[in-house]
Amino acid sequence: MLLVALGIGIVAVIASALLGPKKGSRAKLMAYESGNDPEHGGVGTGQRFPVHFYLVAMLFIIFDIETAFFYPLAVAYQKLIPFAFFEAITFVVLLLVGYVYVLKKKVLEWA
Amino acid sequence: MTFTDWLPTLMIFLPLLGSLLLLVTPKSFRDEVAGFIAALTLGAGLAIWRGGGSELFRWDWIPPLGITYSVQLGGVSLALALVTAFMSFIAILYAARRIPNPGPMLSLILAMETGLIGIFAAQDLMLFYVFFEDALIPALLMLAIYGKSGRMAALTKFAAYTLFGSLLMLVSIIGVRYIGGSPTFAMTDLKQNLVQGPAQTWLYLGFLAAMAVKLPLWPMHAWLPDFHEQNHDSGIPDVMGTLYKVGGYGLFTFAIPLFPDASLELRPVLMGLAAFTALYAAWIAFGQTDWKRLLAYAGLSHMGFVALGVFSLNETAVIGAMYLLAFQNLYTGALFLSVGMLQERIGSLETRVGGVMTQAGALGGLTMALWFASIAVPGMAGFIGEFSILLGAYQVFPWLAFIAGITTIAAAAYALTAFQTTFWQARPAGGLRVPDLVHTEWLILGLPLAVAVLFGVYSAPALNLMQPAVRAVLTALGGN
Amino acid sequence: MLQPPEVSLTPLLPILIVLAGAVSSTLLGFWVSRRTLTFINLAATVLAALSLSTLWNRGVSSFGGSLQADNAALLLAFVILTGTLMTLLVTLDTAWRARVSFPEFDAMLMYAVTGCLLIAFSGDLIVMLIGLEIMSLSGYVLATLQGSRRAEESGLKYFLLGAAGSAVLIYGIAFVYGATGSLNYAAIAAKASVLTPENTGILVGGALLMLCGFAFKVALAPFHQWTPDVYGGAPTSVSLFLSTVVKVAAFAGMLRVFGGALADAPGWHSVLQVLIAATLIIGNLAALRQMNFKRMLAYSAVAHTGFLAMALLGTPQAGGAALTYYLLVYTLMTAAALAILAALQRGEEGMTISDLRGLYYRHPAYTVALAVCLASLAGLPPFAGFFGKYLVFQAAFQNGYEWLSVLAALTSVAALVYYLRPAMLMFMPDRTPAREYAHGQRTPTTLAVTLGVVGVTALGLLPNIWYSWVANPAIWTLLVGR
Amino acid sequence: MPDWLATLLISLLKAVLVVLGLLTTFAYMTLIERRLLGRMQLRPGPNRVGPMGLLQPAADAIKSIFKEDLTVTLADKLVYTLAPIIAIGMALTAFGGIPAGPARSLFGENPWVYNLDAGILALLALTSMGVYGIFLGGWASGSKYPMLGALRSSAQMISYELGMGLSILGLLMLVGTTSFQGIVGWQAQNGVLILFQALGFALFLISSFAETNRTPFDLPEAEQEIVAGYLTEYSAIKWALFQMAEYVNMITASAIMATLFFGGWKGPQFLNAVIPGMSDWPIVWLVAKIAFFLFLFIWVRGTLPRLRYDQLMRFGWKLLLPLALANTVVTAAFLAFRGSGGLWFLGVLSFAGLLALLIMSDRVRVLWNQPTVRRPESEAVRAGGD
Amino acid sequence: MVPTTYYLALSGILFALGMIGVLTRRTAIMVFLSVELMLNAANIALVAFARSWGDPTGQTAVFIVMTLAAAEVAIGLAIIVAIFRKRETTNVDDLAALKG
Repeated sequence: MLLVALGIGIVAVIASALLGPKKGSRAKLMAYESGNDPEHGGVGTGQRFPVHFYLVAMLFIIFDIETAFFYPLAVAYQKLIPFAFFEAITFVVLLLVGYVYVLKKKVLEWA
Repeated sequence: MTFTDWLPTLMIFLPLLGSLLLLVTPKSFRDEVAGFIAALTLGAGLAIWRGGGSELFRWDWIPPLGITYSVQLGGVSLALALVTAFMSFIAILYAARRIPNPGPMLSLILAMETGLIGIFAAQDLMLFYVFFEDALIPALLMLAIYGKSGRMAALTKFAAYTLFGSLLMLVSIIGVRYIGGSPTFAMTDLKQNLVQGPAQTWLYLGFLAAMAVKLPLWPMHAWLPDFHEQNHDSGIPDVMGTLYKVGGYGLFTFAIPLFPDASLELRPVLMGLAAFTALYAAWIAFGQTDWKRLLAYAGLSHMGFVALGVFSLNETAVIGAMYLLAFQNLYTGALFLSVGMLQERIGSLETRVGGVMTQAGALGGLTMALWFASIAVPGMAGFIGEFSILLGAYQVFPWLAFIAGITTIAAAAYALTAFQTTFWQARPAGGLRVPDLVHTEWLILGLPLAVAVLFGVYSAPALNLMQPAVRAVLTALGGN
Repeated sequence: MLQPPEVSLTPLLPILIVLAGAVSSTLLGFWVSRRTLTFINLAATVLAALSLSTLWNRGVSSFGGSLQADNAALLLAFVILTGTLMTLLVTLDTAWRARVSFPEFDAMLMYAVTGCLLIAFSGDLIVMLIGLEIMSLSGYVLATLQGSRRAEESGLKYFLLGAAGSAVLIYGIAFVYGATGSLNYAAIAAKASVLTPENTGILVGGALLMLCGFAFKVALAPFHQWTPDVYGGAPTSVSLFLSTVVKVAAFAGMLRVFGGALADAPGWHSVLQVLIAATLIIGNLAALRQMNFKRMLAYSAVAHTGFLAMALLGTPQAGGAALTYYLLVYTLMTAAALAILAALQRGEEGMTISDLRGLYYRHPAYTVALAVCLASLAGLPPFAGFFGKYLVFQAAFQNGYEWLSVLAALTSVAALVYYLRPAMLMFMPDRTPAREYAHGQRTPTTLAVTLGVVGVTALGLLPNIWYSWVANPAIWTLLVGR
Repeated sequence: MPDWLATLLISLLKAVLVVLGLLTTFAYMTLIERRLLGRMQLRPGPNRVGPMGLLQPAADAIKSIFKEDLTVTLADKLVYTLAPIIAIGMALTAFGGIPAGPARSLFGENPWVYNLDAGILALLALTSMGVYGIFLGGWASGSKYPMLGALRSSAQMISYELGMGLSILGLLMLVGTTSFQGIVGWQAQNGVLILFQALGFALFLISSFAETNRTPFDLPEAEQEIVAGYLTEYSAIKWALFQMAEYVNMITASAIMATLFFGGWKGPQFLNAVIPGMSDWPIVWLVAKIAFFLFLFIWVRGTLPRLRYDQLMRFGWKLLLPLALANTVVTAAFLAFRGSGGLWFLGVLSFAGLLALLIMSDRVRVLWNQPTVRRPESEAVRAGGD
Repeated sequence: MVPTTYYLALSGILFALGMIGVLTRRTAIMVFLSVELMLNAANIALVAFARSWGDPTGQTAVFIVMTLAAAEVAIGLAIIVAIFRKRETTNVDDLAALKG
């Protein structure tokens, strides 16, 4: 499936590359900046991101892993009652501690 | 348990208590308190002597580790402890007069006295090690607080040499117990579980490392002259430093009983080293122009003799060595103090000042008498020691005894030369007034001299004290 | 079939108390001052230490043996909590000056302690790993928290090398698991001696990898390079924490793994002795060359690692007791020394050794205390450091590592020299102006220092106060599961 | 022909068929969407190419292939080309795991391309891989607006992925399996899960919209602010591939929702009374359900305005995440304490929760609508530092 | 069934690559990525062993290790970003405030 799916993309790109016209001009190949010349000749791929995005990324990593922990528990949940319930509660409470901390730190504010 | 059993413990820890007490004593009473404590300690020692030495006192200090608090003062150890207490008292007397704001110094002297008496009293290897290291700290501090500008290097050298030896000794101590399989570190137990075979030699070498540094024995002696040179001019720390030369005692009490085979095996080498040390030190001393260094090398030379005696494993020689060890402390210490007085008066430790005798006759006279004691003039305690050593050593290795014998001549040469240039020779320049001895200074030089003379003439009490102990130790060798 | 593990929270009690402190610091930090938090955490630490006594001699375990509140764990936990207590006391005074006075600092500290306790209480490799990582991760943050150039740099170094160490350790765990099919200490110990040759090979590989990983964590040469930079660059109170509590915990892990699970596994002993020899030589000689007191203490921590690790070469009975004894002493003396440094330094880069000159005449009490700590670190009797050294010498000696004992003794000479030099310098009279922070002497620090100095002296004179607790060989035999 | 080769070939054939089906759906989806939107906005929409504009998709396809494919000078060429391929590849792959009927129902073959025990997990993993395509595309363009778009979209997608992942936890607890077949089977027995997990479904629905970058969450390509987001520098087929990926993702999301909450490929059970086995017909039911959800997507696009970016993030983190957790806890508590009672109470609880939220919506809105503080820039930087 | 040895070989190669990366790379990020590579090598080994023993413990361990890796990523990136923002370099050799 993966092969076929990727294949479609590759074939399409190659086809277009073969079939499409190639008439680049400087203006056409310039990075988009509402028709102006890009500042400092363009930013390229070495740009820096606002730090907030790092925060979100890190939070995501952490929370996502926590979620990953929850899946096996959820699947086995009914077989492990009531142990699993207290586990779940403990887990959620700890998660909430982190969540509240993040909330109070105003990391989840976008202004 | 009677009071006498507690006396050694009292004698050990009384100075330490005094040392701590001094920290809270008002300034105006400090000298008196220190002197009183030192006198009390000496009194305790005399009381033990009067009772003919103490029994072994044993208490399980750290049972799981097999470390006991075993102390005994009797025989050699008692003699040395008495000398230590006596000289500490003298040092305190002089410190109280000589040093401005003597609080820390008095405190350190007392603290060190505890360590030293502890070393002599300990009948447990671990305990011995503990006191051995303990005595080091006050010595270092005295050097640090009162030393001269080059003290950092001297201090490092001193500490490095001492600790190099003592840590090897620690490993040996552990080895003695575990290879031998003794339940504790107490001597009584260790003697019943001797290590046999080549391991004994190795352990002996480890033990020897510490003692050779402390004796000191060539080539482990390099710290000694620097240590004495950089110490306070008054010579008080040097007195304590002299007392700290416990290597001979350690070898005698612990090494011979615990490593009898190794002692015999290594006897020729070690005696050679000892004789060489004696001669070499005397030779170096001859070229010294600084009194402290001169005395340091003189002391080193004496220690060579002591080592020669101990290593020879001959009864006469060992007794001589212990005798010398005990009494050289008296006159070497007193000599250090006398050069301290000299320095106070003329502001220099140079041997080439000249002409002091004309103004300060008493100082010169007492110093000369002490020098005579030092170079083993008959009638002084040193003579008995050196003579016994030579006599005993001659029975073992005549040639070595002969080499060592040369030393006594060399000693006379360096001592008299130095004395002559300082006290007699015409003053080169300047009209510095040199006051003679005042009040306690008479006592400070006179008392040690008196004791040295007393035991030079009437040696029976000291010999009676030491002889049985030495015999007991030498039985470990199995009759050779 | 799925079987819920038996859950008993009793063995967890100390951990839970500390964790409660950590969580409260996390959340309450928005409403109350850091000082209050520190007091709460102090209370939590003391409570946790008290709760240890309720577990003594009960040998309870939880989660199918994954958490063991055996006596070994309790003793190690006590050491950890002692270090924590001293750290907290010191931070009461110095955190503000070190610019780490955030609630997060306390929270991270307590999380790290939670991790440390988990290591001490661990009954299998996974719990140990979790504890180790909680501890390390919090440690990275603590080292960086100050936000200064030096702190960030030290944090990054700590992090990169620590992460590499963790990775190696985890790879080792994988191999140990591969060889024995279990992660539980007792099960590993039981299987370690009855393996096929092939599996034994895997086990040796795993043990060596774990050894390298732990060597990173406790700073055994040649994996020690981060230590001076991190201890030197982090705020002093953090260095205090890292060099005492964190190191104790890492050693607790080593004791659990190498003294317990892998005690019978072949191979690692010989590598460990080489590492120890290298550590002793490198740590001591490098410390000798240091001009900065803090860096010197950092290198001394490396050197002490060598001594501490020697205990692991002993039989578990002798080694465990020696290690635990030494760890407490090490904690007390290092913490007290660093506490004084933290109080008296002007900036976080610490003091140069020459700055110490004449300190006695300006801060006599602290100077005497520092001298006692240094003497103890140097291993001079009658301070407890001596008995620590003695015990590890003995443990190594008894198990046939005579040469290592001799080497340790020789390198100790260097150690004594570099410890005594500053100690003596402090007593040298001096007329130049003071080069230390004049108002450093404050009650909480004094308390911590007193605790350290009194502890070191008391344990030196009467080692039995602590040694009688740890001396029982049954405690350490249990580690091996026999 | 050996067995494994046959299996492989059949799988391959199925894969090709599914892909072709999806692409066709995508093509006509665009047409339908434009027509429907046109209808909603009272305009005709594309109606020139072919009858009722039916050939419009073909025309679009031909155009995008034959257009000039620009690669801006500052771009990282390799990544720039790879990004759309990744995007479409992951999108297409994800769909293959969804079962369209009972085993062996399709000419004796299974109506799915691959089947994993951890079906949902695999699917979630694959769909979240899509974010790589978008982010790499934006980053590799080496230009300002694509970068911003890429950042926004990845922040958005990862934020909502949390809500998505957590919102199905309650469902998993009820069902006790992660395989799609198991979930479908459970629903056939106990009733569709929307009844018991209304709140979970609502959260999942919203997350799905965000995950597929659809209105009202189509921030990454918000032309008013950042031109066309990550697509700014793309043209011709690569642009088309991204569009394709978006629509395929929509289809996949619809299929997942249908499978998880609406009984999957099974029709309503009572229909079996009319024609026996009717509810087991492969493909039919699933396609019908997918079509419904696709319509929903278009409908919402025609109805709701776009969120502001900060609102979007706050909504995800402050509302979705805690609610999903709450949903999980409620379900967990219910399962732990229900005794022998039926599941209906959980359904009531869930609906009640959803209703309560709707009623309180004005109050809840402040959580995400307005920023609570304005952060000075310096503080923002410091927050990143520690 | 693929023999366990193959998995181990793969994990060994990954681990070695990671190790080489840690030792030779000079950028913090690259060192860090190498560490992650090592962690994944450990994961592969754990899973392989778990399979060969037929025991799920190894797999749960992988779970934990993944979490640890994630936590490490979060903290590590935070530190690296903090340093990078302040001085525009993450080259390990450029960090020289603590030499001596």
